[in-house]
Amino acid sequence: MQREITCNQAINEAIGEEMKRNSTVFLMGEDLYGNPTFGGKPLDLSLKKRVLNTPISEPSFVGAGLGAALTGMRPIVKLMFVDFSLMALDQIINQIAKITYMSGGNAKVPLVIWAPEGASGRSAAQHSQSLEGIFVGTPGLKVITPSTPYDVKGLFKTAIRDNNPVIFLTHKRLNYLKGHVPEEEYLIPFGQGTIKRKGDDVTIVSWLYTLNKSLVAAEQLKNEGISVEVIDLRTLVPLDSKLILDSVKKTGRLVVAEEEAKRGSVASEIAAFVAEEGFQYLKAPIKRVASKNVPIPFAKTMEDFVLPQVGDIVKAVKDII
Amino acid sequence: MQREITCNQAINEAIGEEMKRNSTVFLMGEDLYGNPTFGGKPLDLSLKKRVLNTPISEPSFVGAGLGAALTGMRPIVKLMFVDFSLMALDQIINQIAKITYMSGGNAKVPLVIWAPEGASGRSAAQHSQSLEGIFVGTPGLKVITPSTPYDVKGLFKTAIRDNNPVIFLTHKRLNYLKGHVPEEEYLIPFGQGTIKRKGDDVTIVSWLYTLNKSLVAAEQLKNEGISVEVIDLRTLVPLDSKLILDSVKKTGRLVVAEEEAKRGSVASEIAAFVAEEGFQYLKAPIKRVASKNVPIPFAKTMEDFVLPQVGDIVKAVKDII
Amino acid sequence: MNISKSKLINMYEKMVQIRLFEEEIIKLIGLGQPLGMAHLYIGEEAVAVGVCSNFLDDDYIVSTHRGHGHCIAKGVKIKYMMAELFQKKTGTNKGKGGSMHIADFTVGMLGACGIVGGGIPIATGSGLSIKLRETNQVAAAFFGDGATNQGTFHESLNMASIWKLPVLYICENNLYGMFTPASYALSVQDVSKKAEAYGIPGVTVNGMDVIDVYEVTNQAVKRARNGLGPTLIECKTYRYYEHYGSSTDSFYRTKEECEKWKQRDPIKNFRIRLINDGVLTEDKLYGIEEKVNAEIEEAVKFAEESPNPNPEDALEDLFV
Amino acid sequence: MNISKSKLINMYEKMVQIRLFEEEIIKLIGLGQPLGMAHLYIGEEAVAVGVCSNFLDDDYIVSTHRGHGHCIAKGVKIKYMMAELFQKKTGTNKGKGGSMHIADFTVGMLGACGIVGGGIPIATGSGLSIKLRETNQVAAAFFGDGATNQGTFHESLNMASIWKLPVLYICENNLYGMFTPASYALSVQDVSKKAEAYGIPGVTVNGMDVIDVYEVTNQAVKRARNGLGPTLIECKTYRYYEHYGSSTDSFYRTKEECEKWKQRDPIKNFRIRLINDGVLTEDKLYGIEEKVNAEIEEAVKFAEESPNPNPEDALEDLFV
Ligand SMILES: Cc1ncc(C[n+]2csc(CCOP(=O)(O)OP(=O)(O)O)c2C)c(N)n1
Ligand SMILES: Cc1ncc(C[n+]2csc(CCOP(=O)(O)OP(=O)(O)O)c2C)c(N)n1
Ligand SMILES: [Mg+2]
Ligand SMILES: [Mg+2]
Repeated sequence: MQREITCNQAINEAIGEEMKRNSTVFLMGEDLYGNPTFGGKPLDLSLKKRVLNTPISEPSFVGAGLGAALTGMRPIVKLMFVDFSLMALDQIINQIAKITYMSGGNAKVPLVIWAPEGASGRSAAQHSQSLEGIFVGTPGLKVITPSTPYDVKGLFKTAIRDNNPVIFLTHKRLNYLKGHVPEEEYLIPFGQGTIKRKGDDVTIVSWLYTLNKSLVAAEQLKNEGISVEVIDLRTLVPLDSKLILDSVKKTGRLVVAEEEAKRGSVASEIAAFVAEEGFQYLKAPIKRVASKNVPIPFAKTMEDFVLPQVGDIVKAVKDII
Repeated sequence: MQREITCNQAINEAIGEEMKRNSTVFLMGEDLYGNPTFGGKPLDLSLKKRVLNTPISEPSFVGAGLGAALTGMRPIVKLMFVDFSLMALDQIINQIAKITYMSGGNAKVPLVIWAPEGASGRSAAQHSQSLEGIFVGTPGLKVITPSTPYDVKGLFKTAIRDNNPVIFLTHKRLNYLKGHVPEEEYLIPFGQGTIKRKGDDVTIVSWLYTLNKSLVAAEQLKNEGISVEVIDLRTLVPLDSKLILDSVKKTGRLVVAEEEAKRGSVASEIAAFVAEEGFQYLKAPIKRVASKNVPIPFAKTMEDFVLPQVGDIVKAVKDII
Repeated sequence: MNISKSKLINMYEKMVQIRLFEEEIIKLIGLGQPLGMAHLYIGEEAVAVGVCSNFLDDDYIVSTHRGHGHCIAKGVKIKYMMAELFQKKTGTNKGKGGSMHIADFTVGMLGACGIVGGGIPIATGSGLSIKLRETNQVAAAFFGDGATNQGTFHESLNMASIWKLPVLYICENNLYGMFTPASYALSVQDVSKKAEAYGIPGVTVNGMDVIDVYEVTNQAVKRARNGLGPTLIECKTYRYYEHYGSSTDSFYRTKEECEKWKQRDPIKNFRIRLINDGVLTEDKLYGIEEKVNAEIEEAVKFAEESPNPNPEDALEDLFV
Repeated sequence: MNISKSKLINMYEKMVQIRLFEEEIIKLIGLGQPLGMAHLYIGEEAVAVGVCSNFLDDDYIVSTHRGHGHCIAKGVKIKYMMAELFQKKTGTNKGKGGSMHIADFTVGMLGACGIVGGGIPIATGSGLSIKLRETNQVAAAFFGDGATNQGTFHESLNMASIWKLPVLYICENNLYGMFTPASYALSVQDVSKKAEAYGIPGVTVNGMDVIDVYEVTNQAVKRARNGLGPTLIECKTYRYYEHYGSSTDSFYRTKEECEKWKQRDPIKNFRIRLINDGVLTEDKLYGIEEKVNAEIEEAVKFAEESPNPNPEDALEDLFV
């Protein structure tokens, strides 16, 4: 039988393996030993010295990650939630993303910033955000957004070995999602999306938790005779633009589905990209399915309404068929 | 003869007038008395008590602006450059933008954050950014981007009187631009773009300094027989979406021109919006003219190459004609 | 103690309100009622009440993720808080905020805050507002030991000091920030020591003793109202429950430590003191407890019977 | 002073390099050469040189917007710096950085930094790296008086303290942050006093005296290399020119104040001392100055003759 583990476990494995492989890899962040997202503690206690609890000082421990990366280490900086990255954006955008470029390529920044994002049910406006747009809009950052344990592990290992800053976004709702992860080592290159489901009538481009909703929507639509191709981007920077264009060339129709607030989202970026580079293929408007343009509200009725749902994806597809 | 003043003077007038009109209006920020962008000192020295120099503590003086706004004041918080807003984004995005919503509409936040942005010639990567995308992508903020002294003054006064957080972006290159500003009081409502130049073949949507380049491009294109309509959005949130759609309906072609790095820019948002809502009008791909996807480099040769130039706008228009 | 009898009674009642409100939450969680992320304040009641008993309605406070105690102490109505936790339209925040964002501007409660360190500048700004408006109000920022390592703590205390703002900085040092001991994360033992770095008074007080907290705060409020500027007050205290939720299992704290602190329970000991000092009889105290119990019961009923927000209500209240 | 003669000579030479490099910049600005935003270090040379003379090539420093002095003191080659200011392909940063971003990782200079307070965490992280790699290196963060009001100062000193990082925090207190007096913006008179808030040593030193700076730093470096953790060193100093550019007109400083500080000129006085102490003759010193002059001349020539970057070079170096 195939081995199945959760996304959390996949990350633990990736970090543990890379730490053993390379003594310059280390992990820092808040409350790592008790944080369910990290899974409790490093798998191998001999690595404990390189799993470092930080004070609650996001700007400085993120910046410290940069200092360590510049001087021979390969830090993984864990933010408890992506919402708290906003405290550290000067370091991320002004320093981390720019120093390699500003130094004419002399600085090497092998740094991973790992931040869980997304709404996970009544955590309200300051603990539910999806913020990939900010990172995608910042030249100098790679932005990774996996949806399965397999991808999480393979991409995390690639991230750790990359010599550039990587923003690794996971989705809280996927933490305990199980999936096949082989025992053997593997890496997944950045910039390669995958077709999760083949189809002819419409292309849905998605990532993270909304990908799952997209797949459910595609199944529902199949029952109504609509054939949907679903693409999991897996990495937003670099972007597998060819995969998107090829699919749209075939289907002529595009829906981008994700969890950020719609305005200024990566969904907008991808729509704009296709409206610029793939216009000739388009038979219908490009639809974006995303969160409504408000903060995430607390009450479930309202939270559900604000977040993109399967029904919204189904409707978007039907609107352009 | 019509009175002409600079954008800097227009802001000074707007602030001075509103401070006199309402004793709860005050200005805080770094080095205000010597800062050329503020123009040296308040016009009326009786207002000095309400022009407050802050320590270099962006997160906290921006957050203090919120505290003051919640308790009966109408603060204008000046950031020396928008680049430094990144230090204060937790306050701006997690607190300021969300508290009205999170409190069920009970919090009133009459707060203006004024930040000059853009490249002004060899200021390099940390002093040249255009970051409207971050603010436009944050529900709960109004985002204002005027291009003329007239608009600067009228919109700034409206911003001060608004009971919601307003991000007021000016462009450093426009500080000393002169234009007509009447002596009489006037206000300009948010959400109304203007057609700067009428045309039939292509619509250029633009704002801030790139608007000027767009107008020059339109003039050049006229000489080649291409009739360009140029829209100055003036405010990005709220967005005058009707003005954009009406124009695209007429011309069938759209170029969005602005200074952010292209990926994840507001240009992308507007392109995505039109690809969704105005697809039926489009005769050609939507073009985005923006900065290239790198930080702003120091040397002039490279800086010029990275920034959107008149020639780039001309070329984009011709590409879709 | 030269605190009026009515004030003492009021303080006791507030503490009991906080305790019973949260015990009700624990009960409700046990019953499977989804209340969101509730960070319980039980054990720390003396701090909120000792501080806020010095305030008038138009004084301001800014709270934290652990905000119920501050809300109740500042006068937010329990039934609207309960309705908020129940995600109802009648909640303090119309169901949009939840536990971490309860606010009530009518009683100067400017908001709980889910971002550690995020509220400190806001309180500082309300102090600046007081100074600019030249009123006699004061403001207080509540924050934990963990939050003192956030840059906003430093920046805000500096600003409050140079501008002599009428702000009280109340550190609730409950020895841990989530699972991290203050003794690990903090470079000094007493947070109050950091006051010197800003040229302002700093005091450490027994956060399990409401009278101690009250009196130290009282001095600081006087200073503030007299234009002498901010004070940093560190209250050593303890949370009985886990970082959030209703569990008491801690992998990072010993049972003995918890038990030791519970011996110092702020309510139990204040109760004994009130009886011993002849302020109130056991009967009267019991009467207060009964009254609060009824209040809580009523609040739950109100919350249960209140209407849910409509999904589309989510689109309202972004701007006013 | 028990500093070797060769070290003293080296220190003098470095200070002269900084001074003449920047005087050349002033000349070039006067001639209309566009060099970008140059924040001049003239007047503060004793700090960079006094500190960095304690370092080896593999020790680290992180600098500020006012970085030329730190770069030169840490061993960055003048001709590549000049080429950078000339926006040339041969510059330290290939023309992509300019004055505020000069970096040279081969000599442990991790970068100037245009964001006030932005470099402090980076230096702290390089200290963490040293600790994790278990080497004998040290790191230093330079920052101004203004930067100490940024939250990163507070957070970083706390982290360095609890982890006992080998980091020196060097505050260049030149009495002003841009146009704002430190006496207005800072809640204490001496920045070094803030060290107590982090349980680490703090020293104020005469930043116009390179030997004083050297010796205090020397102690701190020893502490750091011995695993005893960070030190905060405040150097009182003065910039002779305006916040940036080559003007000397200040609306916020008096001519008298400037003159008073120039009396204490770090180079002039060190020169006299070297002669008086018999370390070097006037002739030899003059020889050093001549040598540096020639070096600067050569650097300008190199910069002038270097090729401009191609526009498309702008697309390179985003990732490595
Ligand atoms: C900026 C930020 N970082 C991390 C968190 C996650 N978090 C919530 S509470 C907490 C611990 C706070 O400790 P302390 O300030 O001592 O308050 P306490 O919970 O002990 O009352 C942490 C790390 C957060 N909410 N915000
Ligand atoms: C975060 C940030 N805020 C504001 C500025 C603008 N600025 C540049 S230098 C400076 C003053 C810095 O003062 P100080 O730290 O004392 O250094 P000095 O210039 O005196 O050497 C200011 C306000 C900036 N670069 N970064
Ligand atoms: Mg705590
Ligand atoms: Mg200074």
